[in-house]
Amino acid sequence: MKYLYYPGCSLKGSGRSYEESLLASFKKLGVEMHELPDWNCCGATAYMAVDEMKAFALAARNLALAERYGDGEPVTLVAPCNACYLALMKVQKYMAEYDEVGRTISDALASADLSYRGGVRVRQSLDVLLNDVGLDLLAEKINHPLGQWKVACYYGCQAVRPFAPFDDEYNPMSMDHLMRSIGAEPVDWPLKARCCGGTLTGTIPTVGLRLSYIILREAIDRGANVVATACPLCQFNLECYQSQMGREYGEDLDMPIVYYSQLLGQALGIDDRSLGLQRHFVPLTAAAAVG
Amino acid sequence: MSKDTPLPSAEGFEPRIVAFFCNWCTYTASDLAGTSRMQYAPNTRVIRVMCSGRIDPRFVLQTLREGADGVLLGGCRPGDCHYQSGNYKCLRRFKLLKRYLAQMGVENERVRLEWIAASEGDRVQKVTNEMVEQIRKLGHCRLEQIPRPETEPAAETHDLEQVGAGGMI
Amino acid sequence: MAQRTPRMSNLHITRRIKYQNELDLGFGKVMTSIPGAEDLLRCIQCGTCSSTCPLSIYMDHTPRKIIAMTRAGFKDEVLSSATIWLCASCYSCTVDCPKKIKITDVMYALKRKAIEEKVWPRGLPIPVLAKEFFASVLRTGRANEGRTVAKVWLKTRPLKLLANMGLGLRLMARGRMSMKSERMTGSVDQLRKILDSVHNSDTGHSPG
Amino acid sequence: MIMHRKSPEDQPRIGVYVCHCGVNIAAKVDVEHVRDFAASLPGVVVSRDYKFACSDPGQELIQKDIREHDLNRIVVASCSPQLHERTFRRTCADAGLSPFFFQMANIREHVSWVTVDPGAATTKARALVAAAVRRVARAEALALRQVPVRPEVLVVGGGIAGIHSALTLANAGKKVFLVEREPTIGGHMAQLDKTFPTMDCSACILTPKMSDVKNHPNITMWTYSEVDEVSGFTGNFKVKVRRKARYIKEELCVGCGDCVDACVMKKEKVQVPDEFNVGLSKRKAVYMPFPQATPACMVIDPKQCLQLMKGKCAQTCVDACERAAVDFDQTDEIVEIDVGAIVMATGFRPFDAKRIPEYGYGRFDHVYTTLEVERLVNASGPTGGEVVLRDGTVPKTVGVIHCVGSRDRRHNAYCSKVCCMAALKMAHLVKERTGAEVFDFYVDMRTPSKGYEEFYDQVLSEGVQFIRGRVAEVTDWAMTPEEEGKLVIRVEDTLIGVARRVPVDMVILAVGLEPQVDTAEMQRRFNISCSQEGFFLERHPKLAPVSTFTDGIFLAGACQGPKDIPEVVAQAGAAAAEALALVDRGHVDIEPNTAWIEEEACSGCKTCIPLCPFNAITRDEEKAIAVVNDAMCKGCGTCVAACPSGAAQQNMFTDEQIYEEIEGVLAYV
Repeated sequence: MKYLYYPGCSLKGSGRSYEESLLASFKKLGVEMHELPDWNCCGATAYMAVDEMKAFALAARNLALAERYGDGEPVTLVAPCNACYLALMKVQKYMAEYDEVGRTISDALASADLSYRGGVRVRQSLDVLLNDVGLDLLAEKINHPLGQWKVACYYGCQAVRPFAPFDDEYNPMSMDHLMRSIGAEPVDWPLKARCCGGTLTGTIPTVGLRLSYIILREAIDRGANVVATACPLCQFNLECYQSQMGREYGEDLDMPIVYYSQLLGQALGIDDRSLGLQRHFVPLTAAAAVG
Repeated sequence: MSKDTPLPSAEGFEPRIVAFFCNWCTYTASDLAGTSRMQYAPNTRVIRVMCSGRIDPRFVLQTLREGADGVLLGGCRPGDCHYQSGNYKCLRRFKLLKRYLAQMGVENERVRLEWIAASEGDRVQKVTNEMVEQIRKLGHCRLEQIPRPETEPAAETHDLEQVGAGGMI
Repeated sequence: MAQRTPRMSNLHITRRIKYQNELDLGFGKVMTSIPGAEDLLRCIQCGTCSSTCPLSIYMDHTPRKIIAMTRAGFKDEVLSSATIWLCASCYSCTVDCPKKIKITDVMYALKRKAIEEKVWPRGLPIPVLAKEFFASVLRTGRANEGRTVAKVWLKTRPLKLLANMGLGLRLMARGRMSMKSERMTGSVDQLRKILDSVHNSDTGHSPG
Repeated sequence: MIMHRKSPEDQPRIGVYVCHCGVNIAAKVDVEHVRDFAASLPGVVVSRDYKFACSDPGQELIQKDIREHDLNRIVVASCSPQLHERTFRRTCADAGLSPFFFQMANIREHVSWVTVDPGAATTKARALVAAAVRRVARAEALALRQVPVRPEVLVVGGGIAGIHSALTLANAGKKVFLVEREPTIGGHMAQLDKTFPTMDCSACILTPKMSDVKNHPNITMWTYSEVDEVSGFTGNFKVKVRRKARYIKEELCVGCGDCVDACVMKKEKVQVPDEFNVGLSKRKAVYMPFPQATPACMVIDPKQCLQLMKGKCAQTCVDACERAAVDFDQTDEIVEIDVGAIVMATGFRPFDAKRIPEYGYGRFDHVYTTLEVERLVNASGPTGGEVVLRDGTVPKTVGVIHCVGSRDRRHNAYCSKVCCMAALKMAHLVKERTGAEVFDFYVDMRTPSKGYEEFYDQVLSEGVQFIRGRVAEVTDWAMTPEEEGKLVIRVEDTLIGVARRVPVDMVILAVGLEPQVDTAEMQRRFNISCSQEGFFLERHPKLAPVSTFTDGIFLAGACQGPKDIPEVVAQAGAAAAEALALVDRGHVDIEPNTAWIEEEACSGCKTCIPLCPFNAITRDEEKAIAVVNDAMCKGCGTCVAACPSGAAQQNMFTDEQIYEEIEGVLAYV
């Protein structure tokens, strides 16, 4: 299996351990990931608020590069970050659905000798793990099952909304299946895809922190001892503001927030350092204390 | 409006399309498009037949010969034919006709067969618009070399039918 | 909601009426021309968006009301509302709307309109973040989270920057943040060319 | 018999009438221009435009012209022939002209209503008028064919619609076959507890009608039966009915229930969900759907019965039946009947609430549908009429949610019409039975019928809490201690403009109405059409609401669209009346559009014979030519299109007429 890989800005910054653990895991599973050369920012959510067409153009350039990379062959572009995944999916859909978007973006790409004809399949890494790698192969490769973890699988919003071609919009299960396959126990909880507050944690902390806290609180109430995320922003919010939330709500929060790929990596026998676990504030070992 | 109202776009080419619709499904659907006030390209002229099975391939040839740029055939969805199987018969003839037309140099997109149920007014709109756009790109259809049906040697028609028939058109 | 004993001084007795000439009756129609907002006028005011929205409880007008106001031409109120800035783009409303209105896209469109007409609430960091993000990408082709956030705080709440210094340093220590900008491997010029081209062929909702 | 004044050999003298249809046509098509254009066409003697051609003065104008200008062909350019072809044919006939010397040009549905640009619309109208003029010149005098009609009527479906239709027809002295798929008639209405707005007990008003059906000398009632095949045409349908094996001899069974007591499936865990109680109770392999089932006859479920599945059972039922009614050797039986008309009364299917996962149906035990609660509140239901939840407790707070699956473009865009009242009824009944605090979540309250608004008013005054807002989610996610262990309804109270969380013990989903799951199949079997939503399509939404596009088949009840009981009954009566009007007349007029063979041209190649779906073509071996049986030909024209020598022709659709039409639409632009 061979894929083109779009890291996005966060996976080179605050979400480095997502990239580290994901690439290491894929490697161990025999999946080749090639980073899209010369990629640019997807535009994320912020850009859309300033200029819609430019936001589309940003994302579209990456698709155009990917299509060119494929040189006529079908290309699958894996975007592990939810915001990138959504931005790429969205421009793809809107270019096809809205003539105005299709025309404007095609013209803009043409000004830089690029074109996009819709030949790239954009996929979330969870989708690839579940539906291409498959649970059977995973079961074969798992050599360190993680029976100690009760995982609250936290998908965030944009992996499943609004496009959700591989999972349910409110009660997604792909990460749950993945966690079960590595021996961990996913907890059943209702906030799997509820908003963590996004950038509001930074801009309007009273609001943002509360949203993140609600997620964390429910995960604890449902008996989880670790939260697994699929999005660098979710991970950042739930982890890096945890002490602030603790102060705000007068609770002693000590919940490790990891990427699903880090748990997968551990189950595949990859060392913690290669999975970037040292980059986290709440160490994974703290988990036992919570459950 | 002047007496000689030109086609809507004087500068561009406006295709002329003749549509043969079956009475029960597609004609009813185009009536529904009307009652639902679905606006679509004004380039088609509908000729009503009772069943798509009545559509003689020679109608299509004659239509193109008379200067139409495209022909749209419409019948009931498979299984829905008011006369049980007329639409299947139409389909078989259509397949042969397409091969024949291709040999004559008529582009594939000019002749189209669509199954449109009585409730699918929106499909009449969509298909018409699509077809008009496609044919607009192709330009005029030129079919001078086809002889008029009256002068057509009987044997040739016969062949056409026989091949299509295979005993069971 | 907090209980408190009513006092005369707390009773905000104001005169509230809307005269037709204060409205922009075509506002809703104008909005429907924006990709994603085409179904806006189909709203039946059921409130599904507002109840599924995790942020509606903080909004001055619920998303449903924003749609009603947009449609009715309450343009000034809509564009100066905190609601549109609180939308975190979780798309819950979009997938839940029984009329398939892409409400998230409507919110984006309103944000752009507010920036374009320069009526966004001053001091609110969100539009500043959006613009800083925009600028950062234009400069390097990629976003630098640390720098962008630092700039936003510097521009809106300098004290906040100091308060979060600690977090920043801890992130840096763990290699999760850097003041050095990530750049595209190729030249940013090509990207700028594309963006400029969009600007030239723009349909009227470019940044102010 | 009308004497036609004009002979077809005469030179065509054509009259053209361009209708304004008020502004429906005239606002888009330049009717005066089309009128003048028509006047220039060959054979046209008179060309006029008129405000409403179909009005009495319009028709009189045509008739006057026929007399004064000696017209022998008429073209009206107006609406679709589906609408007014009959009208104008009669106009012609009344003026002594063969009705088949008339041609219509559809410049409303096909032109003015679908075209943006007036210039383009006028051009298109010209083409269609030219085609009609060219075609009508080649028209031939034909006579309508009369075919005798059978007096029997088939009613498909034994719910309240079918019951009412059948009784109406039977009371008029017609023989009726009533075919019902389930083991009993009664349909959904039999499952209801009370009927709004008067709160009559549903069984009390329905069961007398059910036994009337059973006992009516003119009604043959076949339950547990399905229509397998329909052939023929209006007045003379041939129908094959499959009488499914019940494994009980209907004529012997008295419905005593001894076999049920004896059935070996005693343990609840081997029993199956009871369909009548919507799965809220269990039944055995042998059962009767409910005590008043009609016929009062048992049925054995072949998918559950051990004897039928595995051939191994103690057959205790056989021993228990004193009348020896159990018969494991029964097989399906096919009965063929001939009927003149068919009434479709196949009903609806409730929306499957699982399709809206946000509402937790099937995930949370205490989320119910309205139909389930009907059974809960019913005295003969699984709980004896007590509203108790699956855990045995009585709910203290109940939430009723409207518009489940309706007014939702992701599911059914239409309003299901009955759910507001059904929800109000639920709110009222549950409050009455349990004293619970009831919250009713609605989007728009729709109560427009006799006594309905008054019922809403009553429920309001009873203290049900109404919250205007569509529920986003039913969840077990608790935010406060009071919410622990409850179902939390998340909604915006849109009248107040604030998001609310309402914890309740029980949720009732007012599910919408959907087409039966096999509607598409039925549509094919009966050769009728379906609307976009999947309900059977009426011939005209206003003026032919119970007719279909297939003559002789009529629609009654919710198979045509969501309806409540009063409306269903009214429509069932109307369908019965239409069917009666057909079969009572004794004959139908059939379009003379049959095919015929020109003897001299026929080469006897037999191409046409296997093509005819109605076996109407045979070969005259002596003459070595094909012959069309006029009585069997239905006028599709398939043979005509296939005839290699052009010997086959179709009346009203000759090659010549169609070529004229082709030239007509193309030649004048």
